[in-house]
Amino acid sequence: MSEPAIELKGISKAFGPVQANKDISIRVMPGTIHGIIGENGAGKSTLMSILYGFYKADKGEIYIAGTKTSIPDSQAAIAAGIGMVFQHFKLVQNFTVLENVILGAEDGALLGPSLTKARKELTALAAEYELNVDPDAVIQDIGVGMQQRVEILKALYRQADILILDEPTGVLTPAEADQLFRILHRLKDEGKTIILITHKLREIMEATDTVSVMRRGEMTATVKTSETSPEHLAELMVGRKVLLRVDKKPAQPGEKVLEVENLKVVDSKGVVRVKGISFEVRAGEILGIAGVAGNGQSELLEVLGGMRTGTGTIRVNGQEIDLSGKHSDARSRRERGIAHVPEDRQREGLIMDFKAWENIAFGYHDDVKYQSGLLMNNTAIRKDAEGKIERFDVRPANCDLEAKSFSGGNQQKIVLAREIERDPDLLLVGQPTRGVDIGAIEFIHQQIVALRDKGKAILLVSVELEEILSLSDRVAVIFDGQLMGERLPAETDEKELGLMMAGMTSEPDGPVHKAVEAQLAHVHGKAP
Amino acid sequence: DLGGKFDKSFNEAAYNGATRWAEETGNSFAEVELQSDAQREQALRRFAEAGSNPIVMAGFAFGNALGEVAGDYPDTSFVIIDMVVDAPNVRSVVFNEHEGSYLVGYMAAQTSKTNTVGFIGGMDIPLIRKFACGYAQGAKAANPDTTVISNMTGTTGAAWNDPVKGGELTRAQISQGADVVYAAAGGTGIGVLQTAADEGILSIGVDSNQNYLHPGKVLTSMQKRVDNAVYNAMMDGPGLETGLLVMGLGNDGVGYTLDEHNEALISDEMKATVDAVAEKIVAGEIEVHDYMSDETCPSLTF
Amino acid sequence: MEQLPKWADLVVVPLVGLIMAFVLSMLMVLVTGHDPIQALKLMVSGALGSTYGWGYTLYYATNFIFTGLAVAVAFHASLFNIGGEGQAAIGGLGVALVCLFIPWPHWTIALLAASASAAVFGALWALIPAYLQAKRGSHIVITTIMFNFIAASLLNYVLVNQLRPRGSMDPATAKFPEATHLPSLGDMLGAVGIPFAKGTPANVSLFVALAACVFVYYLIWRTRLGYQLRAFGKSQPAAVYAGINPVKITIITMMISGALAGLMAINNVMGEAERLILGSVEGAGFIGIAVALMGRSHPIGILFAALLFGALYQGGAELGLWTSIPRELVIVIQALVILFTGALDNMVRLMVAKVLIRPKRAEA
Amino acid sequence: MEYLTVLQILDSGLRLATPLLFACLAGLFSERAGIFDIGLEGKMLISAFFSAATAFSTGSVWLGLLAGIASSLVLSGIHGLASITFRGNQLISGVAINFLASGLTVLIGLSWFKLGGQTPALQGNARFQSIDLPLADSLSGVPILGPLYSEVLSGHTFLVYIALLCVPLTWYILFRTRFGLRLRAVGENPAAVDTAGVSVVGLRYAAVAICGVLCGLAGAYLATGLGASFVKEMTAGRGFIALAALIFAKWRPWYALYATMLFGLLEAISNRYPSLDLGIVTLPSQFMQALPYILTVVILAGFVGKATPPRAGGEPYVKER
Ligand SMILES: Nc1ncnc2c1ncn2[C@@H]1O[C@H](COP(=O)(O)OP(=O)(O)OP(=O)(O)O)[C@@H](O)[C@H]1O
Ligand SMILES: Nc1ncnc2c1ncn2[C@@H]1O[C@H](COP(=O)(O)OP(=O)(O)OP(=O)(O)O)[C@@H](O)[C@H]1O
Ligand SMILES: [Mg+2]
Ligand SMILES: [Mg+2]
Repeated sequence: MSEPAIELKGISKAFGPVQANKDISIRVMPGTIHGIIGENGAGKSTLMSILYGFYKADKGEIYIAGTKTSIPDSQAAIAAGIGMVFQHFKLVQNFTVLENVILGAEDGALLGPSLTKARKELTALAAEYELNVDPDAVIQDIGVGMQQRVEILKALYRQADILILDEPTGVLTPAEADQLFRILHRLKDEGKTIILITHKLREIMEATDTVSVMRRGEMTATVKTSETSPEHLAELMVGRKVLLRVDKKPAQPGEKVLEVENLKVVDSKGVVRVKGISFEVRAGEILGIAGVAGNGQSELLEVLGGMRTGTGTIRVNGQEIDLSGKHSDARSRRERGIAHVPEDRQREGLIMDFKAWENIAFGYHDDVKYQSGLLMNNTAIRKDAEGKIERFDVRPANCDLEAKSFSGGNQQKIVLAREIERDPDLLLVGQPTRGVDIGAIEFIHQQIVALRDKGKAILLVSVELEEILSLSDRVAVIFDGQLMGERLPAETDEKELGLMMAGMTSEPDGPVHKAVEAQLAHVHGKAP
Repeated sequence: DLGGKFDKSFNEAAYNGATRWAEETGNSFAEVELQSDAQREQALRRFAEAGSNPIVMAGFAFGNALGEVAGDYPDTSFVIIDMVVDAPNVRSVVFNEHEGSYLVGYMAAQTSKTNTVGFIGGMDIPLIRKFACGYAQGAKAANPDTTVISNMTGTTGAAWNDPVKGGELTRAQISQGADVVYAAAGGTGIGVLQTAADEGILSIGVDSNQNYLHPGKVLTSMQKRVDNAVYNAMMDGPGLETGLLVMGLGNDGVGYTLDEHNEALISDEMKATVDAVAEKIVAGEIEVHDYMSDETCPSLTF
Repeated sequence: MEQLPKWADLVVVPLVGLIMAFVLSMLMVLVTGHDPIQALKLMVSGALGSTYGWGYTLYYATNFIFTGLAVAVAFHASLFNIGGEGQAAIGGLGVALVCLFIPWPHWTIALLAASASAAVFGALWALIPAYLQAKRGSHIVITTIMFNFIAASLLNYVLVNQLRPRGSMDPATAKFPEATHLPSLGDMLGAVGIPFAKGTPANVSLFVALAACVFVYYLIWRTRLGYQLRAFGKSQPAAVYAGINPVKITIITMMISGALAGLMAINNVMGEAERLILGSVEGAGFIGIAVALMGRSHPIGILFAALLFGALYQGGAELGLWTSIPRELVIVIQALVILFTGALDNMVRLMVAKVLIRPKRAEA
Repeated sequence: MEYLTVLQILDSGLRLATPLLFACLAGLFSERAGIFDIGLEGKMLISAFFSAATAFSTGSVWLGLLAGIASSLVLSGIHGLASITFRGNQLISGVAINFLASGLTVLIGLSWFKLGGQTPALQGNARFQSIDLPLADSLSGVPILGPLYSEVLSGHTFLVYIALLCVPLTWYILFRTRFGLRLRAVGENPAAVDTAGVSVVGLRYAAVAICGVLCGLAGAYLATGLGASFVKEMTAGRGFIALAALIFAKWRPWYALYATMLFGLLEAISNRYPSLDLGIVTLPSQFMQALPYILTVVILAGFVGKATPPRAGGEPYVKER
């Protein structure tokens, strides 16, 4: 048995009081895909950041291909043939793909030659690994999927033979994810070693050879993927049994709560994002909107939530609401009984520098029960917050921590606690479980279903087909700002939805459907 | 004044007066430069309490503070320059800058080949208008079809310390034909005289004798004998006679300077005519209009 | 970096920084050939050693509290208001007009009216930059800088051509009528039997300034407006999500900021000079930036920073009066204080941490 | 107004714009790397002093120039130490530097020259002489363009042409070199630079140093190019105007040229027309003096609109909290 490509011995790392990594040892064999799972805040990103020289370990040794290597900074890591795709991409937003790729790996003081050389290599690499990117596209104009490919290209361009990916699929659509894994397998076949951090057990099972589990900063287990099961992993991770499937009674749809007619949205650049769509959501049901990110679902949510203006008619409980006038802001929406869990919790849903209890009042700061005369009644807010944080089992259950020092999962719980406990008639939810660990996912899903069962209407937007299928009572697919049709979860499957998301309408078992299967088969690289 | 001493003109003159007295008499004097308006009254009181006598202050801005303080220290004699404060123990020294400026304006117009002369003031305030107005009158008197270009440097304190802008204003005036410029702008004036010298035109200094700054390039200086005022005050010492003291051409309070640095520039007949004009002014045959008298100027608009 | 106990962070670190700044300054005094010990004594005793010194220290501090608060309020909405200088100057105009042209029966009413007018004038002077920032995205830093210059020109014109009494050399308004003269700290404390030097400029406005501190504290941390303002300052997209109107917040914040800066005029114009002179703000607007930054945009911090600068001003004045040490030395001292307690505070913190935490480690 | 007046105004505008241009480009380098700098004023001032002082005592303007740059570099060093190494507040550091400069210059000036903080006037080789571009006279005959060349372009001091050269140079460095790429990146997203294996600290210090050099040139130009001595506070707020110009220019080199030229021209115009007689009313001198600033606001609001600074600007780069 050969030398491990990477061996970490007794790595420890503390951030002030937080012990992020405790005496962690791990061996990663060359030419394998090694998965790492763990709850939010378990220490996965930290460990990998140490391996990549982004953070400095307090204790511990790193061996690369058997030889002890010190990695004081990323430069050393790159020299050691390590490449990393961070959870939060490290790209320069207003640079082109090409510029981002050569940054730090330029040859020569002048850019010209580097760029021409890079362009060639890039096209070569792109062809070799199906990493199609437009070298001249500017990062802030391209989707996360392509941004991620850029990150991978960055690593490959630096001749990395060890590739670390931190939650790569958190922001990808199924199709994109499939493509990513195809690429990873190809890289593996090339003999490269891959470390994959993810919250999705399915990916672990499908893609990895070995999997390590982390908990509270410690490495609790390392097992062969072939010798384990999702349920077992989940248990190792969370320390208790986890329901991986949402169990929910069939819905009893009631009155129409939300009626959308011919809604159009034009963004600030003048691009039409939503092209006249119509649908309705009834009390006591969850309508899931599936779609590839960037097809208008975000804008749809934002208009409903009062974050941008649009045209058309929207009725809530039969009453029309203002789409562009002075009552089209988020405040008036809330007054109409609409609660909104935004797609980007860190940028929109929370003020990261505010204490947890302050964030509980966020958006509802006008609420009379938070006021006492001219001032805000902080004690009341705090009391309210403590209750919500306790009921939603936010960890650590400390109102006085700033939002930014909670893990993504717990940040999300804070937002949900705030919005759901408002007991709204209509709940708008965007990407409820992005980047959140399975323990939290289970909890969040339960909360959403519970709200439905209280007879509330819920509009769910997610790029996670699994999530859509398991939560929704009806599924609508959005493509290029238009609804491609509606399905009942029972009567459809990921294949069909995947196709609709790609813009192909299809009646079950029609000719299109066949074509689809063929194509999907091809996509998965196995014969039909 | 807030302009700070060593502005090569006003405050420097005052300071020199004091030092001259100190050197000659071997006595010592306390002096202070101020940073804030609130410190004027403070300084006066502190010096008075410390028994300084007399207390001399240079600059109209002291007027108000002195008004407050003078009464409280009847045994201390105060001397204020450029301002009239009516109190039994105050000597108010005012200069007839308009007369001095008239003379240099006269000389400027005589020297000018382009019949265009310039004036550059620090800030548009009454005192500076007084300078400008006298200057313009003199120029017109020497040659009725002289054009007088007038600029003010700025509206913030920086206006008194901006030689660069002074230089540009000078160039702007040159481009309009001016070949003699008169600067009454503190530190800014340094830039004016410099640029004038560089561009090969003549300049006129102010307050102190600034001829030496650019020998042969400075036509003359409108000297305002602040130094004398201070010197005399200190000489007279405690119990000096108070009341209004007007320093004009008559008592050498103001005048133009002639020394080795500019004698080449001033021909004898020119000197003769100018001195004659001076005589007339002293004799009252020529009445130089004082801007402050009615806040109008016959030969210049602000 | 090591975690310091809160008390150390709040007390020890600034103190050490202050000491370092003074040590350096005194070295400079030594170099320029004066006696540093004497200079230090003179400064400290001159500023804090007597009620007379306090009378001046507090006067300057009052100015800096107002301008410091002005900058701080804007900072909380992540707006950088460099316009305090101009807003305070225009505030002075507001005070002058009210005091000169309306006959007031008693200073109390006059003070109320003057404060209102100063605040309104200051706020209006901040309104245009605020509006342009909110509506047109014109950068507030440029516009406020420009408005400082414009204010200077405006006052120069008004004072020389309009408000100046005929025949006066001084580009300043006439003296305000007796009824508008504010009682000085000396008078007030004297009235209640506390001996305090008369004839010092500190006056009742000091209490207005303190009230302003309390007001700002409540505004920022206890009111709905403050909540929205801080949220907006932290994240604009989030503010929109929460239904906070960016335009409204920007304009209101800047107007409050301008009003605070304008209020300074009741101290220097109405309280001290009792007339409006040219350049009456004397850079207090810019000191306000340093004060706000050093006070970490918190009223308490600003209070202390303002006192510090007030003391430096007064101490500096004493130096000027009794030694031949040039007044510029005081500016250098101010610079070093800002540097060590403001910009290099982390360096100081590190040093303190080494001293404080090492021994603890040893014990453990 | 006739052509010659236009030429004179352009000429004067160019001179007035030069120090602004230097300072503006200085700020550009610093802020493009994510380090805000409101200490431009102070750096200009200290360089103005030391260039004048050294030029006077050595009689060589070149040594003066070096001394000016060196002094400005020292202040840059302090700014770097505070805002890069110790992750302090960049605004505070800038304010401190301005105070430091305005105090030190006079303090040192007093003890060296006993002239109240001024330096003696510079003569001959102690100051920059104006350079006549080739063919200036012979071409001046050519209608329109001739005078434009000989009057406006020709006859400035060495530093004016350096300033003008700095614009394309800055553009080239920023957008055509590896250093420039990294510089811009570190101002937008330091983490990206760090993970790409490049030192954030090194880059930022380099940027701050360049800023120092350019401020040094600006100050030296004031004292030894335009003027011929140091006068206390002689920068007269130009550092802040440069800052405004930088934002105006949206942190771009060529725009920086246009913005500073605009400021220069506006000032030149208000110098040329101390008060305007519009027949009905004469605009007072104070109005004309405010005009450049009023117009700036108008133009900014009317045509320039929103300017987004470098994303990472102003915040120290902290990985671990
Ligand atoms: N830069 C940092 N500064 C301070 N504390 C940090 C930092 N990064 C992580 N931590 C702390 O270290 C712990 C581990 O964080 P880490 O990012 O490794 O978790 P993770 O396993 O990647 O979580 P997730 O699954 O959400 O990505 C967390 O509790 C967090 O509070
Ligand atoms: N600079 C930091 N300071 C303090 N805590 C941090 C910092 N960076 C990350 N953390 C914490 O580390 C943990 C994991 O960090 P990470 O960046 O992986 O976020 P996350 O938990 O994955 O959430 P998300 O999935 O939304 O990114 C979280 O608790 C996060 O708050
Ligand atoms: Mg992570
Ligand atoms: Mg995560």
